[in-house]
Amino acid sequence: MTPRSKGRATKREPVLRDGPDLTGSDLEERLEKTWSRPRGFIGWLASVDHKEIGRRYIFTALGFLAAAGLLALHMRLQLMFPDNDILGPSAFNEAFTMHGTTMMFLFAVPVMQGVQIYLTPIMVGTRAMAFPRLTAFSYYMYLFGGLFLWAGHFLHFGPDNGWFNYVPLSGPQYGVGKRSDAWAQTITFTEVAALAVAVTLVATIFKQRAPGMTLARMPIFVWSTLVTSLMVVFSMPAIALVSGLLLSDRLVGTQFFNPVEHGDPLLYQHLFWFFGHPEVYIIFLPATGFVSEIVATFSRRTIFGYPIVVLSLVGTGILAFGLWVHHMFATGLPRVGYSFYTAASMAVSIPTGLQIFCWIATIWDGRPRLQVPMLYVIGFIVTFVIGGLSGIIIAAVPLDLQVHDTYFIVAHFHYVLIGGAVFPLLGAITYWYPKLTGRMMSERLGNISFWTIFLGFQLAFFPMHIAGLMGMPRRVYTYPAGMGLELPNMLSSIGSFVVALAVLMFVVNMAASFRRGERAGPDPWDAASLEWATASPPPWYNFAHIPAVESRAPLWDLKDDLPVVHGLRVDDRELLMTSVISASPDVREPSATPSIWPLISAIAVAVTFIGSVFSPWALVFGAAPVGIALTAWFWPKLPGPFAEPQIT
Amino acid sequence: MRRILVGLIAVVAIIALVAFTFILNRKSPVQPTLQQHAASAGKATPAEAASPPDDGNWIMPAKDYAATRFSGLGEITQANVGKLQVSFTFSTGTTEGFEAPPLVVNNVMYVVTPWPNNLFALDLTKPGAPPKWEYKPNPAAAAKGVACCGPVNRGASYWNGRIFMNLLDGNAVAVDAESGKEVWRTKLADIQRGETITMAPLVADGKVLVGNSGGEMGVRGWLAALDADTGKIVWKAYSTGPDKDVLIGPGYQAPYQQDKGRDLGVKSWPPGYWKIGGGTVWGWVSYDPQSKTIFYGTSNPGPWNQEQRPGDNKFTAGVFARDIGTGQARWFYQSTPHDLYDHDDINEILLVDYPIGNGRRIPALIRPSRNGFFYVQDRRTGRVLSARPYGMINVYKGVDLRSGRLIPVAGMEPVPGRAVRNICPASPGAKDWNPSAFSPVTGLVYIPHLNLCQDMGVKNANYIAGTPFVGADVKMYAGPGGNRGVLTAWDPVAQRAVFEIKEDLPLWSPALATAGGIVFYGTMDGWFKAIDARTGKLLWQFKTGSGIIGQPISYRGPDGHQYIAVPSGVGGWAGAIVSAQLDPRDPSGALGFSNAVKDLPKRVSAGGTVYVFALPK
Amino acid sequence: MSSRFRNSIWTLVSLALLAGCDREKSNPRGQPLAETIPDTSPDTVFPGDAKPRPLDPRAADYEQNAFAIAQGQQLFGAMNCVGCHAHGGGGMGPALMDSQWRYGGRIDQIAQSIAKGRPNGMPAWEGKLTDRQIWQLAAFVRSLSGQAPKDAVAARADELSNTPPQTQTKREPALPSDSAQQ
Amino acid sequence: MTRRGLIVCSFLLCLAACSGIQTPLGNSGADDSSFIRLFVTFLVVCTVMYLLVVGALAGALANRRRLLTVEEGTHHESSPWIRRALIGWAALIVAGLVGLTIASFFTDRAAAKRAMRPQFTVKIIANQWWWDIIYTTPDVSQAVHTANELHLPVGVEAEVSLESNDVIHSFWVPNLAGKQDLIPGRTTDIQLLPTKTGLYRGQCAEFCGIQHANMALAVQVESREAFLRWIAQQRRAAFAPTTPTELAGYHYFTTHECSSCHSIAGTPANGQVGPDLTHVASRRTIAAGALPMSSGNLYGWVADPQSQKPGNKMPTIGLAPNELHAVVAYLQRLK
Repeated sequence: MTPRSKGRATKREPVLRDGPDLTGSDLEERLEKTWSRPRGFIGWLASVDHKEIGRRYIFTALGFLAAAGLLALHMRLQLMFPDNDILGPSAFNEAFTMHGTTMMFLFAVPVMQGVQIYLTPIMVGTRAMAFPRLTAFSYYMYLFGGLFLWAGHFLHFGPDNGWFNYVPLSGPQYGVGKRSDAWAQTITFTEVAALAVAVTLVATIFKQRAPGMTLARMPIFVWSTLVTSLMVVFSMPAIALVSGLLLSDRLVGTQFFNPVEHGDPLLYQHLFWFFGHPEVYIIFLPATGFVSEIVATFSRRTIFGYPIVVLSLVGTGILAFGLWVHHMFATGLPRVGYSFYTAASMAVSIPTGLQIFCWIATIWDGRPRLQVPMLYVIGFIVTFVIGGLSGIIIAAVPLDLQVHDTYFIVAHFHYVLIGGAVFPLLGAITYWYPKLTGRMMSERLGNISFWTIFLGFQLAFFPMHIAGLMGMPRRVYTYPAGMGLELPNMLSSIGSFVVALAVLMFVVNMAASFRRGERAGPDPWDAASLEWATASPPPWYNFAHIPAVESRAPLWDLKDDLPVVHGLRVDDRELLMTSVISASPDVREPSATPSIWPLISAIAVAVTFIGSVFSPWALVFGAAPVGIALTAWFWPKLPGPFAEPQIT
Repeated sequence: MRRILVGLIAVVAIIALVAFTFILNRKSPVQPTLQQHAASAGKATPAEAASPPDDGNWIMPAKDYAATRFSGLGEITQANVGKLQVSFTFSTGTTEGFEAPPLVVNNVMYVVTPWPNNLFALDLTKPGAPPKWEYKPNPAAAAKGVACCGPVNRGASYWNGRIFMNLLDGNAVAVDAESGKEVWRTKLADIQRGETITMAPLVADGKVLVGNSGGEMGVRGWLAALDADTGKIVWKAYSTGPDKDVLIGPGYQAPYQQDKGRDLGVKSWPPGYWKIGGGTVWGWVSYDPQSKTIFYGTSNPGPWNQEQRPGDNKFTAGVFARDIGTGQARWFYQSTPHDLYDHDDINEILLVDYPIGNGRRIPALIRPSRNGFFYVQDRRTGRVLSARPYGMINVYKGVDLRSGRLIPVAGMEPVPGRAVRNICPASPGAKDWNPSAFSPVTGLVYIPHLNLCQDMGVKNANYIAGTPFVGADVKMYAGPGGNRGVLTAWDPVAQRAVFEIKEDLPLWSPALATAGGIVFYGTMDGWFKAIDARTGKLLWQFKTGSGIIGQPISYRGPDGHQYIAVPSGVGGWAGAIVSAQLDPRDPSGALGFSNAVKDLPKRVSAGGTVYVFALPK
Repeated sequence: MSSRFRNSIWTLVSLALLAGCDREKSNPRGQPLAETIPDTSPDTVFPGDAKPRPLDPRAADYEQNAFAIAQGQQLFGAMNCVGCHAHGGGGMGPALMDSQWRYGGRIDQIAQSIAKGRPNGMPAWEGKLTDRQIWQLAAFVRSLSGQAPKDAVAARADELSNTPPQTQTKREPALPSDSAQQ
Repeated sequence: MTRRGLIVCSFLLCLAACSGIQTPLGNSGADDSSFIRLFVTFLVVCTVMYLLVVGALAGALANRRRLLTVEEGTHHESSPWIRRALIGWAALIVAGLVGLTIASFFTDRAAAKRAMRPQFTVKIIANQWWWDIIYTTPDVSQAVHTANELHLPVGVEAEVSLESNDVIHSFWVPNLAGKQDLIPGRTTDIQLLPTKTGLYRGQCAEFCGIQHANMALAVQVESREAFLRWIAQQRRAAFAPTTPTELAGYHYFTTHECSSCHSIAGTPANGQVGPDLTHVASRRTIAAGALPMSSGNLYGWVADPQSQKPGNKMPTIGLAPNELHAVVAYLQRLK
């Protein structure tokens, strides 16, 4: 806190700026000092650097992926043979609920947001997220939510009514004990985290793009981040409302879902699935972003039909909000109304179809190099389209009435989620691994793990189509012999272990390459977007000078003489704000410094949330520490003496 | 001029003579019979044979077979009722719901208490009416566990030197009026199946008519006639089952198509449900000596969850006319087919000669039913002459006089999984068991009744013999206007209310009308009130020790003066929250009544005392 | 952050969470088949300063177990207890949500009242319900007067709303017989 | 490609020959036949589209030129015909989807139109983990109350009204028709028009708690005469016990735990909590399809239901051996 001037003008030290006269190592040392964070454990906890928080999101999400994966293997063991007794009914029910909840809320959305947090600032050419402390806070909320759910699982009050937790089974009478409360409160945690990240991403993309990067020159991945974040902002409140209503029904005896007091179990389903369907697109659209980037780089040309791909992203984002009732075709709502949702569910596949055409057209007119990321893209196209087409099949009411809640649906959503999101994610990790660590992942091990996961996946999940058509419902801990379900389940179980092996290989590849991977310079793939203009791994401040952009493929067009902007302060954290449409420089904005208060606020909010599951008084007594922590977090920093802005 | 004077004097003399005789007559016991007096004024009059002139005694709860509850004594009038004072009191030592009226026969007062159903004889000739003898029947205590609406007793009857009464554990007893010795005791009902007996027996034509209670316990209802001398069962008529059980034979002529058919007692039930279908007889029986016919109502069908028993559920919630000798049914009219809200039809039935225009009169019966309609029916055939609501009703549109069928309002039937709100009248009905009084002087029926509505949710009821078989959650609350009780003076000829007195608490006490133009009734917080029979103005009231849910009576004491006696002891279904110390925090207590009388425990406490009033000497 | 401080935080957190761990144990097999109802005596005078029988050790796994209380709640409706006792307020039968107990308010005394019946009309359910069901019913009856832990009871049932939510019900004052033996 | 070919043809093979007792490919009901026709239509269209996509991808990968270095103008304009191919592709997708939507709409309408003329009604009430079945008839005293086994006359349109006593379940007999949820507080319905006689199996398809997996029901489609014979037999009161063991079983059943939950028409046992056992021995399965009906299974089930179907509502009573024999003997008498 610089001392206030006491009446007479003190001599102001000159404000240091990066400019033509301050370049090279001298500039980088000063920027390093300004943008680095305090050492030690407290410093680590207080970090607000988007790269650090991005990495934490990704590692935590992969941790939860592994945990939920183990549950999946345990379930497949139980379902390998009819009338098996490896997992009892209550243990199996808890296993598939934890698997579903963890995969959807603790892995899929957070990992995509983690990658977005890491890449967006360096792809749009800025030094930090718009709200760095809010990003840090969101990670801790996500972490505490995940820990609370899994603590519940290990302490026998994990949820066991399915990842959707329908009422009245999860209601106060049939949802015994604290299981459904743990589920609902976990949702509150993860939805607060996801909303916080979405808000910071939208602000960063709109206001902090490098000068010259108009909306039409933004990388496709940044477009997918923007659309996904806006979908999070519009869909998460629905699940927040429904988990809040469920908690108040269960804890203080309100009557929202009590059919006798004219509450309605279908109100729960409408609210849940209004969030539920956009949720799966929130997971899928970032994957299309990865695919577009990888296809462009490995085909040595920009994406074919840029405006079509962008409009498809926006189209998918909007249409996703109009078709949630296809999850409720069997609940006895008016039949003619259902056909509207059939049409809407069919329509949402048109934008994706166009995107796929554009990717194939890009490969057609490019010179594709079949390296590991490109293999994952091809695996994605082959697998995801099967899932998309089975999606069209279940969009039709007469077909869905037969296959709804059977293993055909399990096959469908694993094709579109693993095929559609996990394959591009693995490709993206291989693609951006050098940028994160400065080392290349092994190409040979990458190839083997790709083919293993691709074939293992088909072996594991294609027979589920057949099991579904042979009449096997979802979420059954066992099935009788003699219904023809033995072979498909056996194949699925074997396939699931092959997939597990492949994931293990991928993780080994990541770990080994961290030390012994081949060194990668700033741009190992000779790609086009801005993140390859800075070092690998990027320094604290990302760019010595904020780059300027004049086309969609800056690095390909101006390989060595990338224009830059001068004038940002060096002695304090400052960002360049640019206008929303044309990204022309607008104003310079100070950026928040590292602080421990987001963590303390997260702890206070977590204690309040977890306490409120056991007694509503926790909301009252928890409010005070939360208030104090937030006040300290937002305590204003007195601005230092200002020199006039100098843009050279 | 003198001739005019003489004429004048003659005229004056005649007038004086006439006036003198008239005044003399007024005091003389033999007055012009009220029937001729009222008949000329186009009013309904009690059935001649069933309502002998008052002899100063009170030998049965209804006063007479026509159930008028009208006392012919006229000493207490609007003028002097204000000076009524306590003559003596008698404490029974019990604190359950005290519904039985004391009987007075030849200067002895017989007091019947709720459980343990003791019988006291008080010698009225001695000052303070000390007890002559006490009869302790010791009924089984476990009977209290299956008595749905409090271990109450609605009274005894005197006939031919004996007192006949029922015990809660299903026994009927005869006690010698002089010595208090038990003459005979017959076991009729089995508490292991949930059966109890709470009704007051009717003794007529040498037979004692007794019915069972337990509509909420999945009991099969019946009415039995015992021989007054030996206590043996002469005949027994069930309310459900095949025609031979229901004693329906060739003599049966149902007034409407809905009640015609063979074995309706089986066909109108899902398989096996008629055996646990209710239709108990725990209310009031009237008797017409002329046609030797008894009239009584049957209770609600079981369980309360209507979806579990589709069909009309014959012969529940309706009125039977039977021959007293053989029990053969003459006719049956079902007031509430397929009852939805526990609207029993056991209320009192008043036998009257009803004017139907141009001076013709027909033998009819009039009755304020629990479903809220005041029925006027031809006694001989059961056809409904008119049925108009005397309380607030929003669940029935009316009674279709052509088919006799009650028209329910669609959408108000409770189905499992979805509660129905604002059902008026509530389950205890527009008026529960507490009988009204009919005054031939004013021609009005004084109906002490309720103004309650309720929310109701039903679910599958599980039948285990001896346990409740209800399957419904109910919460009652005050009806429109906020008052929970009403005393309505109803003109049965014009079929409209002449005046209404709003009472804050539900009115659970029967009424008494007297020739002196006074109507007596009591409130649940203990006020014993006397009102003017014509205008309803409150003339006198007295605060008794506990709530009044019992029948006030009027008798001529040994000194020739008129005495009024009233039992005071809150309880029954409405007062259970006090007599059984229920917890007001649970609105569904006492089958939903707790919610309507949450304030009662703070306003009154339990008790069991008879108060006798008279004019100061 | 000294390691000692970090370890204590970790133990404290796990202890707090462990407390809830057997609240949910839904052990469908139940105790060994030879389940019995103890013949404990109601609250009365024990002459010659004889001690009343101590509380049965099995009481704890019923009284605090959310599964047992939920099963008890369903049995309370299915076996027609609601017909006499309503939702704790009483009717034909006495109120169960207040602190007045004629035959003892301890869980084993309630279990005996259910099994053996009581003279004023409480039916004897021995032979009509298994002992485990009787223990579950007794656990639910205890929760009606707020004796069960707040995180093991249901706030309401899917029926017409009646008593205030059990998660908010004040714990009725413990009676001498309760406190003496627990 | 061979791997893919193998999978596709095994799938088609199964399609044709499948005759499982619980499969949407069973083709034993009018709705199910229309499902199969529509499903094959969708399958053909989707396979064609899939082959187009994979073909285009393979083509794109085949003609790649291995120029690793970046020459000038790497992001050159694409060949002109691709732009026209894009428009063609978009038109193809839209046309395909519109066609499929219309096909689905007409299939749905046909089913709904046929559903307007049901000949008889059945009421099914779902409970946690078994099915309560009531054949409601205009004459209420002729209603038939059974559980876990549905008999239907072939060729007769049956209107099944669905209610639930506790949580959401889903009634699904795939061989006959699609599924329909049973939701507390609502009454939903489904129309079944069986076209082939035979024994089928239905199952709950909406997660409903610990024993969701063992909540099945047997569905017997038979000729009209056989159906009427079955209904008449179900309407009779339970057979009286004959041998002393059966009499002892009758006595135990009606005076002990069993009658608190179960009912047997014609006996004092009238419990409504568990399934109606009046003709339990005539049923094909025990415990909602968990066990096939046999003397051994009956012994196992009555002795210790918690080990056969853990967590279900039937308690383990701990019967003495003689009581067990008596009760099982009596139950087997209830044909």
